[in-house]
Order: sequence, then C-alpha cells, then structure tokens
Amino acid sequence: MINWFKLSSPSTFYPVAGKLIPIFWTLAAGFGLAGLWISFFVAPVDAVQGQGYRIIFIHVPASWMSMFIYLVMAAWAGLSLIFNTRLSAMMAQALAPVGAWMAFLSLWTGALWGKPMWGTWWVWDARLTSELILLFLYLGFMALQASIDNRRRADKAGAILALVGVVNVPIIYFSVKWWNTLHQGASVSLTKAPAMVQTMLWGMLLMALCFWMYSIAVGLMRVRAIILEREAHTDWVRQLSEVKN
Amino acid sequence: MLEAHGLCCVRGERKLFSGLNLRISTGNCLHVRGENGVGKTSLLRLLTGLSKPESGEVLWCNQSIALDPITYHRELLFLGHRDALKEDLTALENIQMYAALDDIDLSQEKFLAALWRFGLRGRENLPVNCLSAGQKRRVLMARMLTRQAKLWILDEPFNALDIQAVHELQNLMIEHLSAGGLVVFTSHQEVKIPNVQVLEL
Amino acid sequence: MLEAHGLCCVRGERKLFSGLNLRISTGNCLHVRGENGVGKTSLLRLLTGLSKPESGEVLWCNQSIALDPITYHRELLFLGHRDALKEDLTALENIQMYAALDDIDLSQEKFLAALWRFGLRGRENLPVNCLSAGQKRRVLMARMLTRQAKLWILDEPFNALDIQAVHELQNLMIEHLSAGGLVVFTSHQEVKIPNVQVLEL
Amino acid sequence: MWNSPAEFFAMGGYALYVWGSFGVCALVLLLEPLVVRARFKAIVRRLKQEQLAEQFDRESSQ
Amino acid sequence: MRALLAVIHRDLLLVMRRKSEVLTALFFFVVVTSLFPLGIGADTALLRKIAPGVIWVAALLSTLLGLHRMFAADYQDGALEQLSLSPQSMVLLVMGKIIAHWIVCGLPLVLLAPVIGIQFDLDAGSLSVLVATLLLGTPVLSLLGSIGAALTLGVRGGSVLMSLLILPLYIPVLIFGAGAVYANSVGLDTSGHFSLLGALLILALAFVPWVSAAAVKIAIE
Amino acid sequence: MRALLAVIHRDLLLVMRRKSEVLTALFFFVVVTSLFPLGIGADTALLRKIAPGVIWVAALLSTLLGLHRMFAADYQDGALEQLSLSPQSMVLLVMGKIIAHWIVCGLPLVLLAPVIGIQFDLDAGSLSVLVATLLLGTPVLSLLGSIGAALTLGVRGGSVLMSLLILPLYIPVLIFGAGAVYANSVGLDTSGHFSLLGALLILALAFVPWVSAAAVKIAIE
Ligand code: HEM
Ligand SMILES: Nc1ncnc2c1ncn2[C@@H]1O[C@H](COP(=O)(O)OP(=O)(O)OP(=O)(O)O)[C@@H](O)[C@H]1O
Ligand SMILES: Nc1ncnc2c1ncn2[C@@H]1O[C@H](COP(=O)(O)OP(=O)(O)OP(=O)(O)O)[C@@H](O)[C@H]1O
Ligand SMILES: [Mg+2]
Ligand SMILES: [Mg+2]
Repeated sequence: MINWFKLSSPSTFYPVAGKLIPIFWTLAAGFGLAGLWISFFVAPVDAVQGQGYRIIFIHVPASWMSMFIYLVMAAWAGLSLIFNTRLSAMMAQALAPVGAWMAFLSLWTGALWGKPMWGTWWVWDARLTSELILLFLYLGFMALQASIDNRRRADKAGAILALVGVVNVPIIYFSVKWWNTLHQGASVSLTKAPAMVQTMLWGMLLMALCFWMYSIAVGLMRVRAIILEREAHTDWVRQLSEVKN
Repeated sequence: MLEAHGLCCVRGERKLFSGLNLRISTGNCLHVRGENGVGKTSLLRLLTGLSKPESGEVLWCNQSIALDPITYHRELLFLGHRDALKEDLTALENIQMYAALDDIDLSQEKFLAALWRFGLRGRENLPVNCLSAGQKRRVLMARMLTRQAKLWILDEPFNALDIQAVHELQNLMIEHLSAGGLVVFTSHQEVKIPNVQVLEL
Repeated sequence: MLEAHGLCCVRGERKLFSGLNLRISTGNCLHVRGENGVGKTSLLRLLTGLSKPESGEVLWCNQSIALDPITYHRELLFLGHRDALKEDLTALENIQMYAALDDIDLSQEKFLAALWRFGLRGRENLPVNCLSAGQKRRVLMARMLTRQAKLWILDEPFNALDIQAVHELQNLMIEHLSAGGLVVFTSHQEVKIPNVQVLEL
Repeated sequence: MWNSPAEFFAMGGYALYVWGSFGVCALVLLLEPLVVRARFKAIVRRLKQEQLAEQFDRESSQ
Repeated sequence: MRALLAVIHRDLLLVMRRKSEVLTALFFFVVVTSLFPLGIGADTALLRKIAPGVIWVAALLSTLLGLHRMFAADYQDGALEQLSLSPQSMVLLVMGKIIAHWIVCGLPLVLLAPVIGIQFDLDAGSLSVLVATLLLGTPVLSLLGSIGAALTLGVRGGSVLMSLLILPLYIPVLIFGAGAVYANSVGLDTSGHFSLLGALLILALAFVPWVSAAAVKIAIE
Repeated sequence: MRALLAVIHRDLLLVMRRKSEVLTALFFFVVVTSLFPLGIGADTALLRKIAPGVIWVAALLSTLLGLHRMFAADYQDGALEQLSLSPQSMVLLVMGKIIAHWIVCGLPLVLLAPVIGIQFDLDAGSLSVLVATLLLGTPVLSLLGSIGAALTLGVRGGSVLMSLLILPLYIPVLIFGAGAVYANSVGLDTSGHFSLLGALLILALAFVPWVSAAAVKIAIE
C-alpha cells in the first residue's frame, strides 16, 4: 500500500518522478513508432481526401490531449486550493505549458488540414473556436502565474482561474455551437470524416497513447524543475546528489 | 485579551521569527521594537488576520481569530504604513465612509470634533491629496477616535507627525488604555506611555 | 551656493509663506522645521524647481534655476515623501537605473558596496516591494551615496528608519557637508549635526 | 503502398500540409523536452554555485 | 445590507468626485461604435448586418475598461485591507463594488444603446431586443469581470492581463446577446437566447461574488 | 543619447520583469479580433470585407490599453519627478518612453497581423499592405498616445479619459490605414494612403515629443 500523503510531499515525489520519466519516454516512443508506422504504411488512402487525411493521426490526439490536460490541470489546482498541498499546485503549473502546446498543435494541424479540405485555413466553427479559446485560457493561466511574484498567491490565483475556466469551457462550447447553427456560414459545412476504417482507428489510438505518455513524461520533467526551483533553500535539496558538489 | 501562541512567520525564503508567544490583557500596551526589516509589520499583520501564520495561532478572548473574523474585526482597528485614505475624498468624507462600513452611527458633529481635535479645523473639506504628509496621519488619528474599537494595532503611528501631534497621539493612546482598551504598536522613537510592555524582535 | 529671494508660496487659497529669504553656502546645512502643514514640503519643491513660486526666485551659484535647469539638476539630489522606487525592480537595479539616467558611471561593486553599507546585504536582489518600510528608505540612502550630487534636498529623510540607521544617515550627511556639499532637510525629530542652521516656518 | 520514396514524400500532392503538420508537431514534441532539460540543468548549476558560495563564506568567516 | 449600501455609496461618491468618470465608459462606447463605420466604410446594408456584433463588442470593451477601477485603487492605498478588516463579510463588500461598477459602466450603455443602434440603421424591434439583451447581459459582464479584476490585483500590467483573463469568459454573453438581436432581425424566435442569458445571469449572481471575494482575500494576504 | 537608451532599457526591463506584459498587448489584439466573428457571424465574405477595419480598430485599442502604463506608474511613485530632476532634457526622456511603448505594444502587432489576417481569409497582397500600414501607423499611435497619457496624469479614471482624448486624434491613422488595405483589395492605387501615413509619422515625430514633455512637466508641478 503506497502512502499517498507521503508521496504528496515534494521531497519524496522528486526521486520517484525521476525514476518514472524514462519509463514514460519509452512508452511514448514505442506507441509513437507503432502509430507512425500504421499511419503512414498500413492505413489506406482515404477515398475522398486522398493522402491529406493522414494529418488526422496527430490532429485528433493533440485535440484530445489539449482538452484532457486542462481537466487534469484544473483538478490539481482544485486540490491545491482545498488541501493546500504544495505538490498539486506545482503539478498544475507544470501541466499548463504542455496543454498549451497541445492546443497549439491542434490548431496548427487543423489549419493545415483545413486549407486543402475546406479551402481555407480557418472557419469560425464551434469546435475550432472553442479550441482557440482553450488556448487563451491556458495562456491566461500561465500569464497570471508568471506575473505574480509571491508563489503562494500565484498558486491560489491560478487555481481560481483554472476552476472558473472548467465551468466555462462547456458553456463556451455550447454557446458557440448554438450560435453557429443559427446562422452558419454558407461556405463550408463540417462533415465528419467518413466512417473510420479499422486500421485508421488503431493508428489514432496508438498515436493518442503516444501523446498521452509524452505529456506525462514532459509534465514530470517540468514538475521536477519546478520543485528544485521552489524548494531551492530546503535541506533535502541541498543533500541531493545532483546538487551536491 | 489578545494572545498569540508559537507564531512563525516566513517571507519568501526567509524565516523572520518563530515560536513567538505574547499575551496582552485589557488596559495594556505592547510596543514592538526592532531594527528595520526584522518583521514588525509582518507580526502586526498576523495579529490582524490579514496574513496567515506559517504555524501557530492568534487568540482573541480565547478564540482563534480565524474562526470568527467578523466579530474580531468589530473590535479591531489597524493602521498600516499606508494611510488608506481616498485622495479624492475630503478628510470628513473619508472618516464618515469608514464609519459607515464599520457599522458606526455618529452625528456629523462628532466627526468634525474629532478632526478639529487634531488640528484639521478649516481643512475638513479639502480633498486629502491637498493635505500635507502629517495632516494625512492626523486624519487617521481622528479615525482612531471615531472607530470605537477595543484593540488598536498601529504600525509606526508617529511617522511624519510633528512634536505636538506626537504628544496628542500619546495622550489619545493613554486615554484609550485607561478606558480598558488594548494597544499594540511599533515605533522607532521613544514613547512616553506608562507601563508599556516592550517586545524586542 | 543656494539662495532664495522673497519666495512666496500659495496653495489653493492659502498663502503658506511669503517674503522668505535664505542663503546656504558650501559646507552648510539647513534644517527646515515647523508643524504639520506649515509648508515645508512646498518650500523644498520650490527649491528644486519642481514647482514655481508665486513670486520671488531661487538662485544656484547666482543664477536663477529656471534659466538652466539641466545644469542645476546635475548638482541636485531630491528625496521626497514618496520613495520613487520601482516596486518590481530589485534594490540594485533601482539605484543602477537612476545612475544611468543621472549620467553616472560606476562599477557594479560600488553600487553593491553602497547597498551593503546600509544593511541591505543579501537583499540586493529582492524586488523592492518585498522590502520593509525602513529598508526602502535605506535604498534611498544608498542612492544618496552613489548620486554624487553637491546639493541634497531631503524631505523627512529620518522617517521609518530605526535608531541605527538614523545615526548612519546623520554621519552620511556630516560626511557630505565636510566634503563641501550642501544639505537642506526637514525633520520633526532632533538631529545631531554640528553647526546646522534652523529655519522655523 | 508506396512505390518510391519520392511518392511517399509527395503525399499525393498534399506534401506541404501533411509534412507541415507532422514536421511542426515533431519539432514541438522534440524541442519542448530539450528546453525543459536545459532549464533543469541551469537550475542545478545555479544551486551548485550557491552552495559553493556558501562554502566560501563559511570558510572565510572561520 | 447597510454595509452593501455603504460600499455602493462610497464607490459612487468616488466616481462622482471625478465627474468625467461617469461619462467616460459611455463615451468610449460611443467612440468605438463610431470608429467602425470609419474603418469599414459607409455601406448601410453592411453596417446594419454587423451592428449587433459591433455594439455588443463595444459594450464588452467599455465594461472592460472600467474594471481595473473596481479594486485596484483601493488595493494600492491600503483601503482594501481596511475594508477586509471591517466587520462585514467580504462577499457583501465585493457585491457592493460590483453593483457600483454596473451602475457606472453598465447602466449607461443600456440607456444609450438605442441611439447607437439608430446610427447603424436598426429598426425599432431590433432596438428593443438590443436594449433587453444589454439589460440582462451587462450585469453578467460586471460580475465576471470582478473575478479578473480581483485576480490581477497588484500585478503590474494588470489591466491588460485582466482583459486576457476575462475576454474568453465573456464570449457566451457576447454570442447570446448579439445572437438575439440578429435572430430578431431575420425573424427568428429569440426566447431561447433570452432564457440562456437569464440563466447566465443567475449562475453568475450565485457564484461569482464568492469567487471574487476569495480572490480578493488572496490578493491582500 | 545615452539617456535615451537608459530610459528605453529601464522601461523594457520593467516590462520584462512581468514576463506576461510583453505578450498581453498582443493577446488582447488577438482576442479582440477573434471576438468580432463571434459577434457578427461566420460568413466568410462578410468577414473578409470588414477585416481591415476590424484589425485596425483592434490595433488601435490594444495600443490604447498599454498607454496608461507609459507615465502613470512613474508618476504615482514619484519616479517621474526624479526623472525630471535628472540632468537630461525631458524631451529625450519622453521619446525614450514612447519608443519603449512602441516596442512593447506596436511592434508585436505588426508581426502578428498576418496570422490574424488569415483568420479573416485575406489574400497575400492584402496581408502585405496591412503589415506595411501597421508598420507606419503604430508608431504614430504610440506618439499621439503619449500626449494623452501625459495630459491625464494623476487624474483618477485617467485611462478612460485618455482614450476619450486620444481616439479623435487616432481617427486619421485609422482611416488611412484601413483605407489602404481596402483600396488594395478592390484593386485601387494605395500610394496616396501610404504617403499620407508617412507624412503623419514625420509630423508626429517632429512635434509630439515636445508637446508630451510639456504636458508631463505641467502634471508634476
Ligand atoms: C484549426 C482547425 C481545427 C481545429 C481547432 C480542430 C479542433 C478539433 C478538436 C478540438 C477535435 C476533438 C473534438 C472531439 O473529439 O469532440 C477535433 C477532432 C477532429 N477533427 Fe478537427 N479541428 C480543426 C480542423 C479540422 C479539419 C480541417 C478537419 C478535416 C477536414 C478536422 C477533422 C477532425 C476529425 C476527423 C476529428 C475527429 C472526429 C471525432 O472525434 O469526432 N479538423 N478537431
Ligand atoms: N519574498 C521575500 N523574500 C525574502 N525576504 C523577504 C520577502 N518578503 C519580505 N522579506 C523580508 O521580510 C522582512 C519584512 O519585514 P517587515 O516589513 O515586517 O519589517 P519591519 O520590521 O516592519 O521593518 P520596518 O521597521 O522597516 O518597517 C524584510 O526584512 C524583508 O526583506
Ligand atoms: N488646494 C489647497 N487649498 C488649500 N490648502 C491647501 C491646498 N493644497 C495644499 N494646501 C495646504 O498647504 C499645506 C501644504 O503643506 P506642506 O505639504 O508643504 O506641509 P509640510 O510642512 O510639508 O507638512 P508635513 O510636516 O505634514 O509634511 C497644507 O497645510 C495644506 O493643507
Ligand atoms: Mg514595518
Ligand atoms: Mg511634508
């Protein structure tokens, strides 16, 4: 039985994270290679979209992760607000940039996909718009934390913002959706991708797993850096082998 | 009665003090002293409940102030380094506004009398940004009079005051103590108040 | 040599003083005294040229300061009630930034030494908003050292300083005077500086 | 499925879009951990320096 | 209750002392809406089409501009500390400040909107819908805004950072607000929009004061 | 010259200390331009038509938002007094502050404009004209803005009052800037617009620093 309370202190978590990181890197690389192989060499050409559809193998995982990470981040933030645990605040801080990058990738790949498929880089569709707003929420969270010097205050303020964001994301999503269905632009209509071939589904799943593992790995790396930074003056950091001369 | 047990205060990575105990009972006065940056202001903010101690607790009438801050605040007056006066409002409006928020009902004359007592006659209706540094502090002294709180926590109240005003403030504090009030204050100057406890930080 | 002839100062509808003459020569010190609101700060601002007198003029080396303010400002250091420190920058950055604007070339060590002299060792790289009230004033003292101006005009420089810092500031002023500088300052406290002129407003 | 590498890289005429997506994606996913690692190392270096400075302080005060 | 009124009275008094301040949110609203025809051109049909969007965006921006005033000045001169030490619940004080903000920055917009609408050649039906949406929507803007204002207290560049934090939260209000006017102009039913706006208002009223009070407390700690 | 650089360096340092501040003017620009489609609807043809106006108005507003920062903080903590007591001409100091403001609030907009343009479906030609107009126009915005920022120093609610004072001055820039993009998109000659923008820039550079310096001096008296 793991003692969760013990693990929630930065000093015990720091070495554990150090051990976990390589594991997650290996997993990410494994899933990634398999996923890439399927996406380029196994999955057949799409009847409508030709080879262009292969963007789906990174677009969809990135989109999923961007949303999922926000939830996880907000959960950590909420924990830090309620139980006043240092580690969970650090987790939230570490996850924000990862999530922001995922949101960026989703937008980028989506735009690059949109140009050949819809003839335009961007449309004001519900899903796209709410992804853009999600990116803003990430950036706002990061900007807020960066501009408050007092760590304790930065954590709490960030946590409040993250929680408010969680309430708002679904509201935003549905509002944009209703808005869009009311007076939709005539130029494009978002058709769902044609029924997924089995192999495509597999490719997507593998890539999604790869992104997931990657996010965990990078998140842990960031947490370790943050822990060192924040606990620089504690005794246990001074005793660390990598810090000792 | 104000008590503190095992207070510990950390700012940034610096531990300012720890294991600090104090106890002030009715009619008593505590002078917190120490050199610049030793943590006097930080201690006072802990006592008001504006910031939370790293460990330890503050008790008012044997009850932790974190439990029922509103009752505690009803008995408390805190003056900090900053004067918390609205520069656009007049001296009179400023103290009236605070009284309204503090749930205090006084007639206009009372407020004027308080201002006059501290040499602000003729300046009641000047916006505070026209007042001199010392006159701003005098407005705060008038607020001390009208606030009717039992516990005063004052951070360097003698700053910027001229000699006569320093005397008046000391008299005000002595009056308050003899009426059963409590005072905690900091000051780098010598203060002539009978039987004052001193806490050297 | 700083001179003023027939200065008259009006704030709002109140005439604070008029026909005020003064004359301070090299190595001398003027202590402006008076109760709160009598017009000390207003006088000092006239002397710096920040505000213009209703009538009369201020002369520096027999030349009106309004004629060539830049040359005058090169020799002048003024510290007011407000500390004019950027809260986001560190103490070191603050005095370096002022030095750059004042056209002063000093090595980093000089700045650090100035800060250390006033007890800010270990706090050079803390943003100023983390410093205590007295520590902020100490940063200003460090600036007095690095500014290399001839004429110091100081508005209540002893506020918020602890006893030891008050001593150090007095020594600094005495040093400056004996090096041929001029000092004009206000203070409500007694100050121990040899042969200081007093101006009662 | 692919008859030649050239065909593979041409992606049926969608090269710009597909490789633009995959390229930027790979770039981000590779650069991010590198940047984080560099930051981590910088922190460790700073901590080491601080400890050294403290050691000197202690030795010189003795 | 008395404290609530005291806070509102105090904030309004402060605003009145600078008479210009009462009018500036309003002027800003007018100026921004007038800039658009200048930037876009005078094509009436086009203007009528974009009118709901432009007016709502302008309303949103002018609410935003006054927001930093809600707590920042009090924070800087220590008055917020004193407020939090007064024997009142923080939620009440925050609520008072929000109401005062709405009276200064929201209400005038509602009253002026018809005039602006006429500039964009809207008909009477659209105008009344516009006013109704603003009446429901601007309080939500003030409420949500208070969160951002509280979170960015004492943070340099706060007012710009605040915009960044809040604008995403404003989007649903904007969409339903502008959407209702548009729907009305093309003859669709607007009750859906209105009930959604109402729901947003109730939600915000129920939760926001607590959130903002918590944020303020964090800021003064 | 050294003082000019010192002021610029100091202001940029202050901005960098709050890392977020570098990006916020930019974020605001992005967010405002993204609000419009939400308020107006997703009709691409319509969006393309209003794009120049919207982008220019957004640029104008985001410059505006950062303006109060130019002098206000320095004024409040007495640093502006100290600056004016330094042995430098006030004009130089003001110029330094204007340049720093442009680097933080103007330049990023110029760089980001193409991305926003793409969101509104502008073609490459229009995009390059847009960037060129912004490059000429945003310095004028910073320059003119400094006058307003200086005039409203120490006036509560100054930032809103300031917008009010400045927006009328901004209108020519807006008209020529958005006009050039529009003219290009309908195939007209744009050199007239550009030379007018250039003239505005030269005029502003020649006079504004003196005016602002005078205004600052009045404010601190
Ligand atoms: C900038 C542009 C785009 C953005 C921001 C974007 C965003 C998203 C998001 C957030 C999701 C996950 C939604 C969910 O699972 O419910 C998603 C899924 C998806 N997107 Fe995109 N997208 C963009 C462009 C495109 C384009 C151009 C296409 C194809 C023509 C496309 C096809 C898909 C498909 C097939 C899925 C998965 C479908 C599903 O799971 O239901 N997207 N996108
Ligand atoms: N983030 C921080 N990191 C390190 N030290 C800090 C931080 N914030 C505050 N401090 C230190 O905490 C102390 C705060 O002290 P405080 O303001 O309580 O002093 P004080 O006793 O009131 O002094 P004064 O007499 O000057 O008013 C200062 O020494 C300051 O340098
Ligand atoms: N607009 C105004 N109308 C009337 N009186 C004014 C106005 N502005 C300032 N005053 C008065 O001018 C005086 C300003 O004095 P000043 O600030 O120079 O005082 P001081 O001698 O420095 O006092 P302190 O010791 O308190 O710092 C005050 O008495 C103030 O009331
Ligand atoms: Mg203190
Ligand atoms: Mg004075």
